[in-house]
Amino acid sequence: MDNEIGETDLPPPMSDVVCPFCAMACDDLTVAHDRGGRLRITGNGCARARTLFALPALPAHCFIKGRAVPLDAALDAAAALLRNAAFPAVGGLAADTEGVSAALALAERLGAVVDHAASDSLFHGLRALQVTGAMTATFGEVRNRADLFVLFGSEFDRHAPRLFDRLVRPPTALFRDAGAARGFLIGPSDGGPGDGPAPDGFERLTADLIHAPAIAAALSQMVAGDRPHGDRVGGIAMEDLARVATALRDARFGVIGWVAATLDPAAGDVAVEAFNRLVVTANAATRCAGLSLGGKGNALGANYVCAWQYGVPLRSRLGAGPPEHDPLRYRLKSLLAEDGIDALLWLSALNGAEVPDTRTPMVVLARPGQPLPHDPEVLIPVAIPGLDHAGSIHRGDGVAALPLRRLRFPKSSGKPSAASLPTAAAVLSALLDRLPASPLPVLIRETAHV
Amino acid sequence: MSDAYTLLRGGRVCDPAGAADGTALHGPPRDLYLKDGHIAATPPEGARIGEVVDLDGRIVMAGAIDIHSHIGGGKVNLARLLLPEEHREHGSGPDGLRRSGSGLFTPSSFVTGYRYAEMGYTAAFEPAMLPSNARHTHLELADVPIIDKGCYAVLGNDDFLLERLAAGATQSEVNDYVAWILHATQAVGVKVVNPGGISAFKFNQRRLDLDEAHPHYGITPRRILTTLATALSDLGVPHPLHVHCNNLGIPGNESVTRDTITALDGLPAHLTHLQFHSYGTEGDRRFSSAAAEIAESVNRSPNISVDVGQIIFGQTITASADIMSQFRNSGLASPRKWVCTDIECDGGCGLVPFRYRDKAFVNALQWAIGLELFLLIEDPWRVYLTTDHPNGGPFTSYPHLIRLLMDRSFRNEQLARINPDVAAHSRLGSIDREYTLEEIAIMTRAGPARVLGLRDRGHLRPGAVADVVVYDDLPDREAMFAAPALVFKNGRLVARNGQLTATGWGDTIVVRPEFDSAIERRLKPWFEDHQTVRLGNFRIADGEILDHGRGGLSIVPTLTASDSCF
Amino acid sequence: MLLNGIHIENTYAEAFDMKATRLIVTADTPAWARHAGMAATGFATSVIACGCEAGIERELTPEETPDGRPGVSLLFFATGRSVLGKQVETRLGQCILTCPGTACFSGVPRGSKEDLIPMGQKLRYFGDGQQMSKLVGGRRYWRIPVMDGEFLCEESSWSVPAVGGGNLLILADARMAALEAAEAAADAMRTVPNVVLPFPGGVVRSGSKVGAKYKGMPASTNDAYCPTLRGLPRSRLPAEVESVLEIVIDGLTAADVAAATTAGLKCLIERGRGSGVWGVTAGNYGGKLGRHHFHLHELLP
Amino acid sequence: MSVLSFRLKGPLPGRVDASPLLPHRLAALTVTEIAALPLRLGRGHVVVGELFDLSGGPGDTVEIEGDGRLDFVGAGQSSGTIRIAGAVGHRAGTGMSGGVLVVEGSAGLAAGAAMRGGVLTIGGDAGNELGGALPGERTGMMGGRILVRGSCGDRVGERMRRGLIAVGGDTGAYAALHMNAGSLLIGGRPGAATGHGMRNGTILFRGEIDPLPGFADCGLNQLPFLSLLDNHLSELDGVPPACRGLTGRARRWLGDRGFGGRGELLSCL
Repeated sequence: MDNEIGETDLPPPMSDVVCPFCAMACDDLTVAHDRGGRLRITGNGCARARTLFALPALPAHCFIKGRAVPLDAALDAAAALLRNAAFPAVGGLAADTEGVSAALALAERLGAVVDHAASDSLFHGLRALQVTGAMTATFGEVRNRADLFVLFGSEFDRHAPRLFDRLVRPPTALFRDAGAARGFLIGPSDGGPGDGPAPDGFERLTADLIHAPAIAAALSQMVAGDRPHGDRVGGIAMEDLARVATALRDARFGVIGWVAATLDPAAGDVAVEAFNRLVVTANAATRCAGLSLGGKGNALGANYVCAWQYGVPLRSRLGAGPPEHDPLRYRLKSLLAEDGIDALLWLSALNGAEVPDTRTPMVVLARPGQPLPHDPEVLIPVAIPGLDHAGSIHRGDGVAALPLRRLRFPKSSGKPSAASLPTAAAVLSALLDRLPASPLPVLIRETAHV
Repeated sequence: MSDAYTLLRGGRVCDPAGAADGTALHGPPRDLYLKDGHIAATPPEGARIGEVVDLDGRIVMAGAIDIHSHIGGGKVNLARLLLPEEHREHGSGPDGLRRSGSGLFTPSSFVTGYRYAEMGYTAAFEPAMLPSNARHTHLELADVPIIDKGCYAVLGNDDFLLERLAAGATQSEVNDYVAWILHATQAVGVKVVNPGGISAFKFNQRRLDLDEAHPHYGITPRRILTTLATALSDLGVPHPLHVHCNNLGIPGNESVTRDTITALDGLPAHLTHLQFHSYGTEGDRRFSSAAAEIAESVNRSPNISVDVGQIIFGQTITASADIMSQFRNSGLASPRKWVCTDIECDGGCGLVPFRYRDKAFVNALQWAIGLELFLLIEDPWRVYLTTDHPNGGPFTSYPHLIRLLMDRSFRNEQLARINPDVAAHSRLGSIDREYTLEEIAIMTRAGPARVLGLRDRGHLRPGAVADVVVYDDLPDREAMFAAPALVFKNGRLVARNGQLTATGWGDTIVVRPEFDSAIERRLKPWFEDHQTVRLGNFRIADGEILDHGRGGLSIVPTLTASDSCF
Repeated sequence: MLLNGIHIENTYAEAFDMKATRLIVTADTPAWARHAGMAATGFATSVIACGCEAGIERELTPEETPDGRPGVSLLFFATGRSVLGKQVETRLGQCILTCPGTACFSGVPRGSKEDLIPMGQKLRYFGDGQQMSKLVGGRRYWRIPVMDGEFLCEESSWSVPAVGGGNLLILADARMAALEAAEAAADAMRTVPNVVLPFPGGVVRSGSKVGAKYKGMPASTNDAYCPTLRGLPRSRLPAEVESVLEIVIDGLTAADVAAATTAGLKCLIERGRGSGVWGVTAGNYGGKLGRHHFHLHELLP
Repeated sequence: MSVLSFRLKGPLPGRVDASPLLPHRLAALTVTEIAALPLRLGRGHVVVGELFDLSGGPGDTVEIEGDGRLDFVGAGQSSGTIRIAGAVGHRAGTGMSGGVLVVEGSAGLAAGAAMRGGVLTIGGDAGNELGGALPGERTGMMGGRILVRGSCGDRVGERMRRGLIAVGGDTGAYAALHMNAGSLLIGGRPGAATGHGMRNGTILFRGEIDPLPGFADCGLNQLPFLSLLDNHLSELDGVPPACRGLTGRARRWLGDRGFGGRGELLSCL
């Protein structure tokens, strides 16, 4: 326990604080201000949360090409840059619901492509959903019900911190003995921190996750009572896999989980589709559910906002005619790599949206302390949702949206600090106001093919 | 605020809830005054009249109210993501007034608001908000422009309630919990979906009848149903329990539907998408219409109101919390993809895309059953126009549906086009009834408003919110209702001839019954020990809705003992 | 008319509209293709009781078949599309599917849905779910696992209009003379494409007339041409004729039947009176039953 | 027969949507009208005449000078011939239902996706998702023919339902991913995880392969069907020679049984 906490002249600790820094969205944090005005997690955080909550609320300025300027000047410059773009994009999108919403409205005004910094992982699940659907369960259901976990991935502590504390082995569970869950970890054993010995009741099956689709398919085959050909798949002996299949059949409520970010970047969707198939196969006789783990920068929430406002997911062009979704042509990383973008607005109010190292002219809206590969054309610091302003984010299981509170306030001295920065939504709205309102003429394509 | 009145001059006002005799349509045209977003009494001499709109005998009604339409929330959004093909085919760009959007049966939020408004609808109610998904639902609905909206919280499969019932909780404890949920989730009513069945499915049970014991808790759906209905009645929540009966879509389910009505034993309740619950097992195909029996049962039960959930031929998606049914139906998915999610010890979400085919006997008979229910239930105050959007079809098909109800020859033409066996197995062709304009006004406005407890909506008496729709009296009722001449929301013109002219934000309608806050002492540890969201974060603050600047909160007054239910 | 000493009666063969289809059966060797073809077209002499009339049209070289193997081409004739389909289905299933190494294809151009004759479409169920279909060049084929490999069978064939019941009656001095003449004529007629002679060896002795004195008999012996009855008033035979044999011709078109008739007449005339043939005539029913009339005098070589 | 030629005035300023340049559509217009046709470019559009010099007259053949940033060439084509000198960008021939589309150079992503008919010939290499499905669709190619002289990227023939794809060179990973039916011929080496998730259909290639666990080894077989197919291929133009000469003998693998499938990998002799 930090000695500085708890002294009488400090504000009382805040409980049930929601952490906005990953898709676990833990909402049981206790946070206090230390003597320096920094936030300190005093209960229930993970290592990442402790670091990010404790970052100082640095004073932050707007910059044009490295030169400090007032906000208005930065907004004018940003608007000029974006207004003249023929191939604009709005990316990053690591923000709360309101921030994302404002970014999408701006993109619509610009006719821009929209994509999230972490959407490669997001699209593993999304593309699989689009073609086969899914059978899943949320954190609360898993916590109380799951008696077997088959988890694909590595570095669970990094991608899904507190997974074991909160979901796998919670102190209490409604429909099984607390802590009784068992399972298998399928993935590389030489990954990194957190890939040490398997937790109690868990067995590690060392595998190359590039073969996750084949492993899951072989499991489906076994659960359905058939025998796959060969002795091994993806590095796992078939007889070991057969034990997983038996466990899935015997479980009352099995969970197939995966860390999307650790799947084959080129075929993560293929893996998720295979996981879905495995889940559906198991449900013929017992209960089983899929669970996607990981995600950052409110990627899932950003995608949800785009879906409800425009009917399409990210990797779409908005505003230039009807919303046009194309996961291939509108993958922002690819577009940047081929110089297909001439003006980029990058939104990084939360963690998880590293600013791309690109020559493309860029307006960056970033939380203070966001590392920059080089000075962008325009840099506007924005407040951090959940620390400096209220809002909401979506949890990785897709159902719960959680409220973010404001924890930091400007000092009475009036000295500028992160706590007095504008929200991303406010900056984006100010930008929107600087752009002409008349939409581009709509060109309807004769053949709607994609 | 302005001190000027808007005068709508010389319309034939069809206001069944407002006029003393309910038949003003047949009287001489009269004037309507709007002021400050409300209907005003005839102003005193010399009052300033701003705008004057000559209605030339056009028909005037209150804004229409959709009592049951899945327009937002987690499952609707997932449905959008599941069907990129729908959104590829139906998209619209921004035009300076409208935001862009896409979708036909799962339209995006802005498009939803625009289309409702253009059809003369000024309020719609999202009927399946899982409490755990409430914040998401309100975030989404905050992006539905123009119309007012409200949500029914789904209860009856939540483990807290089931556990408390199994432990012998008193009715008053349940009442407090229900009231707390209404407050915490900013809801206007409570819906029960396949009582107990969704939870049973999580225990690997694939069917649960009304009097069958839940595999874990041992309580019956009947108990859950009556306890919740009693709670809402005790709490004075105007909208009675919104019931999605057991065994949706299963041939022979009419008996459980009638048993449900009997089980309610006079307690007020609203049975939703009744069409899906009115199936018999007669005939070679073991699938028949039980609309007559169900309608008879409804006619005899003044405590019961219903909406129909008419099906409309074509592609749509079925979205329901009833994962037990949806998992069973997943083999019918067309295109062949579906979603089934177990949610937060709270409920579920099942999505199964579906194409209703007019040549398929079962689908065609479903169509006929829906229409039979509309036509055989006698009291238009107790039967409301819905397609259970999008489950039976998109809400944009309401004008077509209205024409089917108002125009017998049109109806019989359609009947002649569908699977020919249906005409033989259905009494639809022999039903002469044609809905009158007054009856349409009742079932789309006055009735829903009354059963929701919306005292200032659904009628045109002074003091009502100035949601006013003006129609040309066209012989083609579909054309008439598809593109009203004028639509006013809160006294502001928002659409003309079916085209949007202005946009804005409607209210979120909620109910706030009194309760003993001691219930939170029981709930707090439940949330901490068994949920993954803390109580304080679960509860939605007013500010979360109001701070967006997108419409206000409108609180429906609870009923006191002297208020009658109907 | 007397040609090369042979009486050619001034009469006509009366033939009927039928429906026909052609199947190509291939196998690993010509012999096995023939086995399949013989069996599939066996017991198919007359629609009166066989359901269809069929025969091997000719043998095919590997270059002529879809899968590059030796084969036979078979023609099937029936009174209508549906009975034809039924016959093809059972014969395909019992005689071709069963025969080692065979594959079966349609031998007619793709037709309309109303003319469809199911082949693999019905037979595939023999595969019990292990069958597989392939679409090649716009046509669908079924591959059905069988014990020697795979039975490849086109999904369907199509019926085409056809003409059945063309005929020649050979009137000869003696039984052997009639038989030898009929063999020679049949061989000549088989070289004509698009026709088959459905009776055993192409020759039939039990020519028939319509009706009988017994109830329930639709046809009975053609007593006018039975030599043992030639003293009776109804007989059409001159005293010197001791044996009559008939060749029945089914063809895809009237022109095909006519060409076969001509080929038969040519053979018989060339062989001359010295071959023991007295004359040639044809069977008809007074022109009331079939719309195709093959006048012998018009079809002379 | 008149030919209308589009010659590039210079490098394209960005990705251009060339889908309006379909023969049947242009045949109804004058050259002046064609020069004024808008093409989507980024958030706006550009007229044809700004990008191309036009020569010849509208008819059933269109010739276009290619560019790797020219997307949607021949998308929705239903008739006539489009010939591209050079490369094309993404989604060439998407949703094509008839006619002939000849790309002399290479093609970008998702060429021939959701094709229903017609012939797409690619002289060079093709990118990922050749002959695949539209985003989110359960069914990919529904008919027609795709012939590629060079190699192709990952996921060729994803969710294919009908038709023929012949690739002269190698295929990338996940060839015929979740294939429903149809035929994929690989003249070179099949990539990793070929046939994953396949429900039905045929993948033909030469040489040995180590298939996924979901494929059951059904050994060597003599298949008359292969001769039939080879005969058919001999009648077509543009089939890569490496895809020809099937002897009828092949090792057969059935799967992907991990997905309840019963498609086949045929390792041909």
